[in-house]
Amino acid sequence: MKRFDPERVRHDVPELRRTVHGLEMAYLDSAASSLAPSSVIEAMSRYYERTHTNVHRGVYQIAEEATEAYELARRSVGSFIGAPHPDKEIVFTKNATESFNLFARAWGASVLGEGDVVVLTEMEHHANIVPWLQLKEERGIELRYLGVTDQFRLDLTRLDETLAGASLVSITAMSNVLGTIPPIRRIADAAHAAGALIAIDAAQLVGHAPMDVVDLGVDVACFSAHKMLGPTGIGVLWARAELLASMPPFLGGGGMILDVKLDSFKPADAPHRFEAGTPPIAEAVGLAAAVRYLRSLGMDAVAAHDLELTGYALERLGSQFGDKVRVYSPQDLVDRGGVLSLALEGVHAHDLAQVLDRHGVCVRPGHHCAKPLMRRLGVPATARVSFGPYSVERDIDALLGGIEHALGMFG
Amino acid sequence: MKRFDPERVRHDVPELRRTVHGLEMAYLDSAASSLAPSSVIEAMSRYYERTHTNVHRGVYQIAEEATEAYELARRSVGSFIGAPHPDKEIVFTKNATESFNLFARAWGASVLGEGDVVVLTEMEHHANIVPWLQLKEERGIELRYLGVTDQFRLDLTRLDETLAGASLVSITAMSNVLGTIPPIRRIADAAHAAGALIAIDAAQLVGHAPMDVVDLGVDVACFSAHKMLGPTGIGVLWARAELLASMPPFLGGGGMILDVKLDSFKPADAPHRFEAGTPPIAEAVGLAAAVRYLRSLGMDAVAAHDLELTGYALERLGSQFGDKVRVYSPQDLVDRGGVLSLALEGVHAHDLAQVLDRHGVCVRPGHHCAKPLMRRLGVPATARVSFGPYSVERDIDALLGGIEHALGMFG
Amino acid sequence: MDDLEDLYREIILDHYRSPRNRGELPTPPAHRTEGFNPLCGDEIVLTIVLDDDVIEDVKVDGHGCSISQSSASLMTGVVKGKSIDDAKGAMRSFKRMMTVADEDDPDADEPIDVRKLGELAALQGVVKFPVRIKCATLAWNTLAQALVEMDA
Amino acid sequence: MDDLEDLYREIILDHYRSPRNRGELPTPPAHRTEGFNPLCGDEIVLTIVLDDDVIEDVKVDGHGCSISQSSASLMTGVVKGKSIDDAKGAMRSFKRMMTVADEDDPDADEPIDVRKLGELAALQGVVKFPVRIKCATLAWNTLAQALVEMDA
Ligand SMILES: Cc1ncc(COP(=O)(O)O)c(C=O)c1O
Ligand SMILES: Cc1ncc(COP(=O)(O)O)c(C=O)c1O
Repeated sequence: MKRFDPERVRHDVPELRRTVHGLEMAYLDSAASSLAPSSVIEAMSRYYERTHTNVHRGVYQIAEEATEAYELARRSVGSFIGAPHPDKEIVFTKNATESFNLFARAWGASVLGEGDVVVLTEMEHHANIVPWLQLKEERGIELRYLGVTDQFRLDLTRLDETLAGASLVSITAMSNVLGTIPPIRRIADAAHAAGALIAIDAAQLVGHAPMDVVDLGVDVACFSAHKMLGPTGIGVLWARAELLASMPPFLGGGGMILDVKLDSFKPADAPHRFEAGTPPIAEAVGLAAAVRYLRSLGMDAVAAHDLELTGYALERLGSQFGDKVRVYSPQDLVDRGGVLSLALEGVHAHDLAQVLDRHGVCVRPGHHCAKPLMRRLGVPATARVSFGPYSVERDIDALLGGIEHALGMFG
Repeated sequence: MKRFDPERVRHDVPELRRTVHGLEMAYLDSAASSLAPSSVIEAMSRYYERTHTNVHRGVYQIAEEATEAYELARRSVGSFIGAPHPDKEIVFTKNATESFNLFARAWGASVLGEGDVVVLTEMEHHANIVPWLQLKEERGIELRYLGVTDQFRLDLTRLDETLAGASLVSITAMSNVLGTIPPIRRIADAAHAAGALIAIDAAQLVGHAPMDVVDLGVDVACFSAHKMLGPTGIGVLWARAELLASMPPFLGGGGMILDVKLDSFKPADAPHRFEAGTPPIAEAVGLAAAVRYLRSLGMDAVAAHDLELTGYALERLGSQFGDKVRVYSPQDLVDRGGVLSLALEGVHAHDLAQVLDRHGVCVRPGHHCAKPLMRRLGVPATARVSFGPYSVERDIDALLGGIEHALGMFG
Repeated sequence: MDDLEDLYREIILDHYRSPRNRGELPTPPAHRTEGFNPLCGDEIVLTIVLDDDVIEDVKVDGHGCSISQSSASLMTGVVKGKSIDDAKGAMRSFKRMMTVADEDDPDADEPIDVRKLGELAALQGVVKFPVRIKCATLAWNTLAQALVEMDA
Repeated sequence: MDDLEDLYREIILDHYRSPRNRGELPTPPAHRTEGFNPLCGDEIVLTIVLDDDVIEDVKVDGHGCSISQSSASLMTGVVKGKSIDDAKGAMRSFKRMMTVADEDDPDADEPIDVRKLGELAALQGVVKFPVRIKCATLAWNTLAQALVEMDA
């Protein structure tokens, strides 16, 4: 496996050149949003400086160029995740959350009714819970949850029971709180055996590890560009071509129709059927640049780098603080990514993050949009540490110094 | 009134420095998407280079800065349109189309049922038709349409009759095909007198003329940043504070909740209730920069500039081509903006646009996402010419040369 | 502006000005299929009568640009009176010329012998204008749709 | 890191470690109101008993950061036994100190005499940390909500 030098990545990321409170920034919040390399920022600037106009409806030179850039982004994102038919399967949304809502509304609301079962897990992000709760409210679907073990793994002991009679399993491919990566392929096979579809929340996985939707055996995947070195304002829904083609439209407007009369309309084919209005064009260009950048690092190497840092952090936290720091994450490096959640004895996560800020360390305190998981863990909030390809050991060293300070202050 | 020099604006817009087919670009497609000044492009680059991270959930320095920039954008957009309470009334969406869908779903689907009446016009963009057609399909609401006169104006002769018993009037503030600006204040008063709410499609107006939602007397306004010198990937829904506060959520996910349990959730207050998932942060920063740029030109001056060019175009088209070019637009300069639609004797709009492209002229052929209007006009497609603050008379001269060429070729 | 003249060849302008087989056949016996190009609003109404495996008659109506309308006119000239198999063969060749060959076309990567395309070759210049390819293929896609609907 | 010490003054850490009036009063007679800070997940459960115009008893439970919890503790100390009007006056002063005065506060623009705020003044350092203002005001907003619910 080719490895990359994280210092070179740091050099590519302009934001890491700034200081906070006079210190080098130790950005340990990539799970919230990653920092963009200059190739991504410049791709978008260049788009606005040379090519920008609306897509799909012009015949003039720049309209063709803009359309081509947009559709090329669809293809490059598709090929990045191993989509068999990118042109028919990739829908650009505004974020992973919209992707889930689109899927829940277009597929869910047209197929599911009273008593139909959707299986989630207790480690889901709200983006993969609330849309289903809305369907529960409106259409009476039933939600079942796979639990979380005390080792912060998905509890699969009752998998087949839970799947029995289900229509869909919608499940995170990597927990944004624990870092846990569930065995998607195994769950996908079980889901299909039970006659259910499987959707994955790939928001945390896609920018951090190799991912192939065919190898995973899934039917739907949702993710956001801003967590994979790309821009804000764009997300992706991938769904198998036949599944997507079978789904009725969600948002209505220009670009998603074949015809509109005063009393009726005919929707266009997928994926355009799901892209109402002017799409995030510059953002698609930025996302394509992010994919290019990630490919140049090598996704195996990106995953290995995250794990190396995770191992270092686990080891140092344990040896330096012992029981004073609880780690809500698998303690080994198997089937996990570069995310770990901390809780300090006597120091609320919010206060820890505040003290860390003065050390130049950026970590996120709170429930991380996973309140059901926080209830399961029995902790109101954690301070989450997460890595990107620009993260280095001295970020973790700065974290350790800040924890020391916080413990002293509140102890 | 302060006037600006369009050549200075051209200088500020990098895309106008490029050539097409070796010629200066005559960009006459601002109604599809406007070109961004460098201050907008740079504001976003600077954001990614210095401040980017996720908003609302961090306590560290850059998280505070990003949140502040995002919320500041909300305030600056709000004050630009005269919103009384920007912090409670401005929702950032992905585009004007999502804004209409959000309003139709959150308000419409919760309030309207079988037989309830929504009044549209025959000059609406699909963005303000299809979401209501979807509600018609699903909930049996009734749609009524105000017609279009042969002078390309809204037909208000039966206004009161049409409004009788209606729950909502949703109407364009400026037609993207005709350039017509309907008398919104008058219609708003009539709507309120009839007990109806009024929403406007401000997509074409907001970047081209002074606009004050209180003066207009409207309840809801929808628009997109990319038509007002801003970026793709962001739109705006403005609604009166009490109205917005009364609306149930639309998209579900992180950021729009107070609490989530395994079997239920509590939504947050407006506007956050309507902003599920990571919002278009960089795009909000870009939109704020666009608003700043427009303010520096002065909206009165922007409107006057558009009209001056419109007058020049109408005059030259008439004198040079007579009946060979039909203009689908009001022929005077009263209550209209800088948009006009053309149809040539014997030359399809698509072919005209193709020929114009070789003259460096960018115009959009087609139905402009207004198929009901095209049917009303009895023309399958028009070639639409539209202006921005960077447009100049020589753009129109290039257009005239191209029309001459096309007439010769197909004549 | 050479490639513009390559796009708008005289034969295309001629078919645009004087479309062949224009109008609608009565249904029944004709089968009627509508085709849309959602992006530009072009519409094709194709009416077709089969006699066993032969396309006995076909007409097109609708509106659109010179490329979509002349392509429709040229198409009717090529397929009328031909067997369905021959029509499908012409469709495959045409789509290959337009660089939008179907995935299940076994010869998708073969070089095209434009001489075999006859008058259809007039549309060759379209490939230099990617946006217009949809215009040129609209009639053919509508024909394909009609054949599917008729199980032919 | 001076302003960090300004934020976490000793009195705040003391109220955080040993919160006053902690727990829940039995309902009824107490009225119970929950407050959330949706962004960070802080939760306050406020139980309150009124006797005419006087806050006879008040307790808070819940969880959150040192700022939200110490602010709640400090608040109970200030309002318990006070008249509702006095409690509302303290609330207005506190919110002005936090730079989030209500629109209908007539004195919103008046300078604040911190000496009048007593122990509450310990939270003054929060204003330099805009994100934490929501933590400091959570208990007060929950109290305001409770008073509205009780029509008091
Ligand atoms: C009048 C009008 N309304 C709505 C829209 C939709 O805007 P968007 O495509 O940005 O959603 C447009 C532009 O396409 C428009 O011109
Ligand atoms: C696991 C997971 N799913 C979904 C999301 C939602 O992504 P977004 O906020 O971009 O819609 C996030 C990030 O917040 C996440 O971590």
